Amino acid sequence: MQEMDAAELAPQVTDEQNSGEDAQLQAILEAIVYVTDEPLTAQQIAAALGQPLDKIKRALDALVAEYAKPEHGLSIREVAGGYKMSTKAEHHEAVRAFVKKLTPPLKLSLAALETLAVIAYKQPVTTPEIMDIRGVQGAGVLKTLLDRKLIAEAGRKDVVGRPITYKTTKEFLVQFGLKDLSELPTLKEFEELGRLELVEEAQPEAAPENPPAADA
Amino acid sequence: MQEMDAAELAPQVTDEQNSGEDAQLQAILEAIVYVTDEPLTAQQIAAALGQPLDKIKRALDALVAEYAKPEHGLSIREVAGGYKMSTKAEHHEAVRAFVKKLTPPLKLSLAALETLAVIAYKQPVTTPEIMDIRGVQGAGVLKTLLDRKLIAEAGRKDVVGRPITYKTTKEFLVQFGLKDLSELPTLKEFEELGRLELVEEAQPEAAPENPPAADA
Amino acid sequence: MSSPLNFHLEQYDGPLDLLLDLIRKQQINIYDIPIARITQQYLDYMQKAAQMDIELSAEFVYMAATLIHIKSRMLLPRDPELDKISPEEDPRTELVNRLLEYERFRNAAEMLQQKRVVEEAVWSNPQIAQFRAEDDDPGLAVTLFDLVKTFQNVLERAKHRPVYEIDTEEVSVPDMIRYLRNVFQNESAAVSARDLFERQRSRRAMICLFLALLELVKLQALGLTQKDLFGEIGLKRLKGFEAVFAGGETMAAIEQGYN
Repeated sequence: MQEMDAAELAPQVTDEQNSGEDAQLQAILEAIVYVTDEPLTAQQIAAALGQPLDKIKRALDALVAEYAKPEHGLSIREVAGGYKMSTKAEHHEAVRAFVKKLTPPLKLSLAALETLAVIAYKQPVTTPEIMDIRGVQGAGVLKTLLDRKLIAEAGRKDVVGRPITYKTTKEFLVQFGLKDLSELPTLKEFEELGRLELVEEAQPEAAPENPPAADA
Repeated sequence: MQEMDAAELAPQVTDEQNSGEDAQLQAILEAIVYVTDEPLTAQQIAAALGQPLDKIKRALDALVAEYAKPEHGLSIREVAGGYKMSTKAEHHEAVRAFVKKLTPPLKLSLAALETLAVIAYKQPVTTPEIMDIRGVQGAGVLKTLLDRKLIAEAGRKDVVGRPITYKTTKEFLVQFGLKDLSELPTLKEFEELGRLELVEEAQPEAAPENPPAADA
Repeated sequence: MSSPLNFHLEQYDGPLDLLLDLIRKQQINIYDIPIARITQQYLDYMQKAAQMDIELSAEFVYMAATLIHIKSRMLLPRDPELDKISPEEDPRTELVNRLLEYERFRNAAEMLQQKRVVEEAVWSNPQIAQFRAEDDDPGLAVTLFDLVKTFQNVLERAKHRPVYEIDTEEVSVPDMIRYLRNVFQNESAAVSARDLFERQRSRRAMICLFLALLELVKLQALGLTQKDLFGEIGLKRLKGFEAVFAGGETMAAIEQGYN
């Protein structure tokens, strides 16, 4: 791996044809080990690539040695008789801490999404009303939505039992990139999309087989 | 990165404290880019690691350059404003055989791609505007594009009827391997017919031999 | 008259698509379109499509009218004197501009397609799952579009759900049994009995619900659960649930009994 600067200047072509080939094989092995989740044996790889086993083994060893260097945060190890890529254990803490800090996209279960959708379009709305529309019992997801500050209580409704009503919050607008609630697409607009879709689909790619008898 | 052999013998401790630190940072970045599923921006990484942005940027650049070398079958590319690791396209034949979780290809009709192109270049853009350019009624493909999260609603336009506008998403950049929208060629570059005339001014108008409407 | 020749006739996305193809294939100068010839070819295409029962959208017809209009304008002589004062714009200009505009986007679409070809030849294998906290909700990433789509789905489902008017006087025990069947069909977890009763809007409905519950508990379709003494009473689907509703007999018998 010493002549790499030269190789960089003229990729794929090195003075020594051999080392170019080696680099090529090593590159393929790197990609293969990367994409497979289960450890691959040298035999499997050799068979799939149609290459002699000892050549593959040598290249894999070189790959293992390369990734063992400290400037690599990944390692390729022999596990269960095969080769597998993973992050190095010494960086696990750093990676874990990093992943934790990532703000994940707004993710909701289907039940929560349904409830949120009903509240968004019907607010202010009570729990029985939500369950009625969804046709499902159990309002457990309300807590999830309240916890995530996507919905809030909006006073009580003046009917028997004075049930609490719910509305969406400012955080809801932020999460969905809305200036205000009037920006919510209306059902009519949504149905428009669906209707136009049918028009498009009704126009098949090939000529229709069975046209209505045109000129009788 | 020249003293790596020494470093290998005594990992984590190099003569030059500095380059050891660099190697350490680079290793962590490599592990992070390997692990994350969405392209992360240098800003996000810098913030999460509590490191100065320019230092992170330099290290990421070094990482990108390292993986660009031909002996690597993986590449780290700038996509959607962030960094993303993947296999290199030139090894696709060898790699394909080892990919288990083959995600179904994103099949888009030419109509859908056309609509996507209009949105990419004209965003934020309304349905009537899209249909106008394409000269076709029916924005049905919009639903497909929304379903695949390639486009998103982008607020309403302040004209009569307050129509919804659309924009492309980060997912669009990821799916099409674009660093950002500015990486798209200018529209002018797509003009063929106009340019054709400048070159072939003297082109005689040949008799209309075979218009595409073939013989019935 | 489904003709085997059908697929020889190219399909076009729209009139601009067709016009662009005619112009390109014949290497016509876009700035000097022989409008009579192109109009004729365009109409020929429409005619053939009609013969083959390929339905062309209204835009094709509209464009045909536009072409004929341009053609007639070009045939009419202009007063040369008037032209000196206010030279008339070439009647083709607007069409040419639309075609050029459309062409740009069509080529842009092809560029996007090529980019996809490259992206489909590379693979990523992120390992983030190993580093995510286990309590992370795997949920769905949600967009505004998902929100309206979901609401539409919910309403759609409600529309197809048999509706039992529970706030009218007519509600009966069999109605309530059907209602409960509906509730528990997709719900394997325990449901609060209080919630169920609170949803009823009339005394009669509550009584019918109560009788219906007794009936289903007796038939071992539903079971009662209570975590602790004086705790909330829950209702849960039992193994017998499917069997009770499987045939029509049970329901028929109940209907009989209450009518």
